[in-house]
Amino acid sequence: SGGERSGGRESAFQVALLTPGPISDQAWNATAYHGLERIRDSLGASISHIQTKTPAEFEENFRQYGTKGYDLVIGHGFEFQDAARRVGPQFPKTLFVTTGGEGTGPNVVALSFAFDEPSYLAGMAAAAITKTGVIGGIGGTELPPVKLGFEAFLAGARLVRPDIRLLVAYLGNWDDAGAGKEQALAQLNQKADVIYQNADAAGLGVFQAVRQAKGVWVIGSNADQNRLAPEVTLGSVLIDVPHAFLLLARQAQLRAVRGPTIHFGTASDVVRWVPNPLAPAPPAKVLAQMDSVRAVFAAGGRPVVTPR
Amino acid sequence: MTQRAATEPMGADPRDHEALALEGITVRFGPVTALDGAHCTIRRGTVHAILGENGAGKTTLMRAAFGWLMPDAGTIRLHGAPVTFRTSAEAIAQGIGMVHQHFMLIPAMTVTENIALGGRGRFDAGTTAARITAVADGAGLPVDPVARVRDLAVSAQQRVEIVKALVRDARILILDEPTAVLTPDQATELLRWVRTFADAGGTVVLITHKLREAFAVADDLTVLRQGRTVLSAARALVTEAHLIEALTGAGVGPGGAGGPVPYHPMPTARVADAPEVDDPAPVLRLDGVRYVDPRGVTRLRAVDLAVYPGEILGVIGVEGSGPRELLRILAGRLTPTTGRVTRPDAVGFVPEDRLHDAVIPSFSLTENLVLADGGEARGWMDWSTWRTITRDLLATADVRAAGPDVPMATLSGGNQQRFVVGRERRRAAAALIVEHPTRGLDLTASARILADLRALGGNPRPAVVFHSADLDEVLAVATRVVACFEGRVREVSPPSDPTDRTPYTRAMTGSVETTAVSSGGTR
Amino acid sequence: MEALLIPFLDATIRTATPLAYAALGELVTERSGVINIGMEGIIIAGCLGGLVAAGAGGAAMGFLGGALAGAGMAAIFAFFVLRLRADAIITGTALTLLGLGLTGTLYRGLFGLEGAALGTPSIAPIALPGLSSLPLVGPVFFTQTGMTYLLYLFVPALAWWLARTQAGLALRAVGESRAAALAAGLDVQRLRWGAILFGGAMGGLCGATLVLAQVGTFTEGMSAGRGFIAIAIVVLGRWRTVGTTLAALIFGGAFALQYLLQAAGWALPYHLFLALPYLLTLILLAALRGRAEAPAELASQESWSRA
Amino acid sequence: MTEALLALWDGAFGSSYAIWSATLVRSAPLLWLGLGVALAFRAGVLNIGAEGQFLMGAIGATAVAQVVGRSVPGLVMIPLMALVGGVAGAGWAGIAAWLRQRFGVLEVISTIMLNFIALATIGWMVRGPLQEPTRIYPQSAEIPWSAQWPFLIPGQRLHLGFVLGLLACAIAWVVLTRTATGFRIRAVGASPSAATSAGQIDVGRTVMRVFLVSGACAGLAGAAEVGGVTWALYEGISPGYGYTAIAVALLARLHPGWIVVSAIFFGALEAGASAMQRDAGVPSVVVQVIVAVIILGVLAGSQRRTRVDALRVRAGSGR
Ligand SMILES: Nc1ncnc2c1ncn2[C@@H]1O[C@H](COP(=O)(O)OP(=O)(O)OP(=O)(O)O)[C@@H](O)[C@H]1O
Ligand SMILES: Nc1ncnc2c1ncn2[C@@H]1O[C@H](COP(=O)(O)OP(=O)(O)OP(=O)(O)O)[C@@H](O)[C@H]1O
Ligand SMILES: [Mg+2]
Ligand SMILES: [Mg+2]
Repeated sequence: SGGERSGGRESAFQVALLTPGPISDQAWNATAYHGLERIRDSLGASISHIQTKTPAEFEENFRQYGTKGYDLVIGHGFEFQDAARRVGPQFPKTLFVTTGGEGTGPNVVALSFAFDEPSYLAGMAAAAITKTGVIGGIGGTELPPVKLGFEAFLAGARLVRPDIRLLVAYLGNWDDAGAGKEQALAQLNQKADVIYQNADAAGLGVFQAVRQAKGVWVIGSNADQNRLAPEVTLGSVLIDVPHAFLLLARQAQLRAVRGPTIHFGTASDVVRWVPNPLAPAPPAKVLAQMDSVRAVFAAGGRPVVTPR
Repeated sequence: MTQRAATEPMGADPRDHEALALEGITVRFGPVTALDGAHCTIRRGTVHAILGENGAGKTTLMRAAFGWLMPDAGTIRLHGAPVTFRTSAEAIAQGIGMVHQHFMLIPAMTVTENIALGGRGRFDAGTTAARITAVADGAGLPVDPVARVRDLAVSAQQRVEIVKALVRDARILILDEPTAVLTPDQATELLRWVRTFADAGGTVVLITHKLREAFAVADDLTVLRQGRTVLSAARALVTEAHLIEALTGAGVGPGGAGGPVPYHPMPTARVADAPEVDDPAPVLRLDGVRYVDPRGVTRLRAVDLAVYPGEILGVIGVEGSGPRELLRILAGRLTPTTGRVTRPDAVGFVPEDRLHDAVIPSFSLTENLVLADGGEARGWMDWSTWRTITRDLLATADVRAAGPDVPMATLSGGNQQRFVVGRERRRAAAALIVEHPTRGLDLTASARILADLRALGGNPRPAVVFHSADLDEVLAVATRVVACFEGRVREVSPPSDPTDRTPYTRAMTGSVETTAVSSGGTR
Repeated sequence: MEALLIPFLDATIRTATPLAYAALGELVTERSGVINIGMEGIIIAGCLGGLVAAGAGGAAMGFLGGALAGAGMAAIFAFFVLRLRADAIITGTALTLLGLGLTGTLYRGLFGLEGAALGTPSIAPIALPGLSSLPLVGPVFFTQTGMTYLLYLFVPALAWWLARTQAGLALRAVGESRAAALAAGLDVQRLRWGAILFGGAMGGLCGATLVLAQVGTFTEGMSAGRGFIAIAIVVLGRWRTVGTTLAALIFGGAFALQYLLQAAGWALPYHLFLALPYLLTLILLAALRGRAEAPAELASQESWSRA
Repeated sequence: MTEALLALWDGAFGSSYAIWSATLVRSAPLLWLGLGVALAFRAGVLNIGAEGQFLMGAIGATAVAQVVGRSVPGLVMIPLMALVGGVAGAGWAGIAAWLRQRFGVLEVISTIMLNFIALATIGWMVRGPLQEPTRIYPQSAEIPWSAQWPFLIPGQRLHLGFVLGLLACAIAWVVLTRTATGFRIRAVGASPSAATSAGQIDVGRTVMRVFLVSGACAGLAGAAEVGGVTWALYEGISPGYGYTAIAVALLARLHPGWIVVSAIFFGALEAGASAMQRDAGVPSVVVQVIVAVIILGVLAGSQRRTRVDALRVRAGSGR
């Protein structure tokens, strides 16, 4: 079973992770936990993980970790930012990091993932393969990165195919795989033939719906989900959280983290569009277009997104 | 014990005749010993009456015979052979049926479903209903198999209970206080049926508080007191005096061994002794009152009635003919559909279902006293004052209880009833409405309650209106009697012969000319 | 029109199927006079039981495993409520917690953090020959999975059993009056044990259906409130077999409508759609009027009105 | 296992921080909610909707703090938040009360439905009317300083809401045992028929009022959580406090005094559950199992009362 503390003596580098959901979701929470494990394995850190539900718990646990002298405490999601902002100043020796949100001080830092960049590329790939001109997006709840991802997805798709239509739906939770599947079926029935899912565990239902239909595709998110259903997955909008966490932890060990926000964009290779090699590649023209867009992102350009 | 000599009923070898024999039965409920080696032998083809005060253990003894509970000690023989019933299903299978004091029917279900309960395999409502009708008609106990129990009158429910036992081929029938809820006519009819059943070879155990019934129908009698058998004998060998002594553990009347309240033989027709009244203004008055119940049935039609201070108005009438609604309108518990009611602000009311409607069993006596002021009370409760008032009430109403703080549930039925009557009297000095004052109470307790009602005093004396299914009781207490029939209320003129009841029974069945009760009142 | 209607009705039946299993199980439990609010924990146990057993012995085995897992959870409930006479509501609350925790623990233990693949053995819809080609009803009612068809048989069977067998009558009687049932010689404890275990098995089947006939995988907490909805369905269905089935369909329909409206791209806050099934239920309850007749023993549960 | 249980104890009572900032902070909403549930159950109202009423109270309190918070001092602001939170909770309960009175809808089911609707409502609020000004995050802006409820002990997170909760339990106890109103509530709950017939109490009106008060308690819990703990409205503000509250009330046998004990017990359990994950490395799912087993254990232990009737009157084979 998962998360025993390990990696040596009390003086060791201590890292804690707070996730908002179960680490078995094969997406957002799972990838963070892998990041934590990688910090342990690569740096010999002593680790602790806790699954938390409410803002009150966020704050309480930040304090607890601060009191215990943890070096690095990561809240995985923008929702931890208020707690970090409040607790940070009281524990200057502890580095509080939230993935998403905004950093506010020397030891209250936000990691910002340019989730929109690979989402934009995913939209281009989707537009290249869609026959109906309708694509879908299914989210758990409407959170900023999820919403931003869908907006970029649409913008990217429009670049390739201006008349494309995006259907967006939210499930209201991140666990109900049954709802995920039904929502996907409803979108498929509305002629969507590529669905971009960002619903963590519930998103597995979206994969199932797509597997059972013919000639339709799914796009994974957060983790590399290509291997979940290789025959129907177009690719994954990946955040290489383990990689980002390791980079962060190395800097933290050196006390070299520079806030308030650390940006991970295409250039860092932490966020990337991972096409599924088993899926048909887009036409050469689109591929070339995608390459040039990626180059723009790598050079610091940002996708142009008009909020829906 | 005193009557041990007369214990064994007649017969050479009793075992030849015995249907059910209970010996040395002991049942304990935690610290309470409900039965302490009780015994009785019920002969085949007889009616066997079981008597005893409230809490004497009658019901418990018969529940042991029915397999509802297993005695801590003692043996049960059925037709001479020892048996052990672990569930009532086993007793039922052996031909024992029991009609419980509180009916064990499911109100939401139909008669057929209730009767079929406990069988095996398929349940075919049609076939079962046919069988029920056959058994019921054969036994002369008509029931409607498709009716829902909650829509049935109490007497009909009782028939259902009996038919339920008969359908399962019960040859030994235990009836726990079956007449308590019946009108005199219904009771007579039931007892007649019981006799026929026994004459045809059936066996009946009849638990009752009414000596007259026991003497009228039983072949043998058993009396329990505090969990022991104090008398078990053939009726022929027992006198009323014997019986009363066995019941109360005291002699009859003031010369007895000091029983709390002497037994008052009934009836003592007092209808003629109307009170002396100076104040002619009625306390309660109905003018042209009509009442249609929520189902649309007209329960009362054009009733005019006046009740004066100091009088005790007895209301007779079979269930459904209007007495219940009449009393509840007088008590302000029902609002008439049309007509005018004149009554004082506060009217005392003792409903028939005490434990459900008058008291809260889990609350203390003090709280139950305060309950009567519940609707109006405001602000802080001064419990110590209320406790004092309760203590006073316990004294004046002669309620035997450990103190004002004990839960109502720990009081005996008679004491609960005296408490309620006392409480309602305290609340409303001018008028008191009482439904079935002695229902479920034993001989002594009934006598005390009736004595209390008769003795109600005060200045001005209150007007009392009460309804009872027991005509004897009404005649013993009332100063004036009105009869309800089909929603009309008539005064019954007392007959010249005080022991003649025909005018009353006729009035209840609508078969005689009675004088209309005008609001002026024939007094 | 038909292009919208058929998929909508199809989704309605599909969504209602697992709900109906859980609700009918809860119905039988409640008709015996006990309320089991731990249905949520039972369903999730059924989900995992179904997954594990199907992995070992195929889909059919999976349903058996789900039912057994549900019945096992229900046995814990029955032991506490019937044997120890513990409060049914607190026990139910604890059961939900236990189910969610236990399944998560076992799942991670058995499958690791990578989880079960999507390739769980599962059953596909079967078009019933002949019937499925009927217009409208064919594609809606007769191209479902075996679990839905089983329900078509089960609902009348349960209704018949409750109304036309002595055992069904006994069960209803126990729920109406424990005392009357005792007087009729019924074994109240055994009947309630039976009803609770049966309810558990049905809840387990709900979970197994979710996993094996619908989603094809397991996720922690995938019961997602269906246990509570099942309890609401029983009330909406007025404690009757057919009523409960219809109520399950109403909920299924409300959820399907919610999916449809979002997919159709209505520009309203999506929370409105999420609230829709519950709003609809409230309105229906008010429109149907009259207090539903709960089994009388439910109301006399010590915990509900103890003073 | 021992390590896990030690962590549970330490996390709940092991340090002053554990007691004042973890256990009691979680007990504060449970006090209010448990009391609300207990009052309702006492009057025979099966209010399962504390969760929804809590959320509505939190919404109401946040709204009023955002609207007038900047122009009003704390002395006015805090009572105002409590008031608005209470009214919002009562209003949400009032819907169920109205449905019961007017249409005979069982409150058991309507309150469950209203919980789900409240959840959707708060989700919409934090993305709509009450969203923070940048309109990025699904949460409200932090409430102004004057609306933040004072901490009771320097350096600890225990806030005013807890003491008010204790006070409320004490008041409820006094009302129930010493006043006519309390007596009426108990009478109505213990026996509606006797209350009507003997007491001539207007049962419908009493039930209605208690339902509203129960909702107000839950709403106040929501206001206290926003004012004392989170200082902003979040979608996930409640981990299901309203459902835990039912267990709190029942374990306390609906007695206001025991609710204090029972609320602290459940607060400690949740605080300890966090600690088991954090300090003993026990996965959250295992923690859930342990908590469930503890509740069942307490339940089994507390049921050993004399059961004369149960033991004697045979329930068929049951012995
Ligand atoms: N289930 C029970 N638990 C505890 N005590 C009981 C129980 N049933 C009866 N008792 C007690 O046993 C004694 C005998 O009761 P029982 O009901 O047999 O009396 P009874 O003669 O039938 O009285 P009544 O004339 O009032 O019907 C009483 O003291 C009663 O309180
Ligand atoms: N369920 C009970 N729990 C506790 N005590 C009981 C219970 N039932 C009866 N008692 C007590 O047992 C005693 C015997 O009851 P019983 O019914 O014989 O009273 P009683 O003295 O004959 O009064 P009454 O004349 O009113 O019938 C009473 O004092 C009563 O308080
Ligand atoms: Mg007596
Ligand atoms: Mg009796």
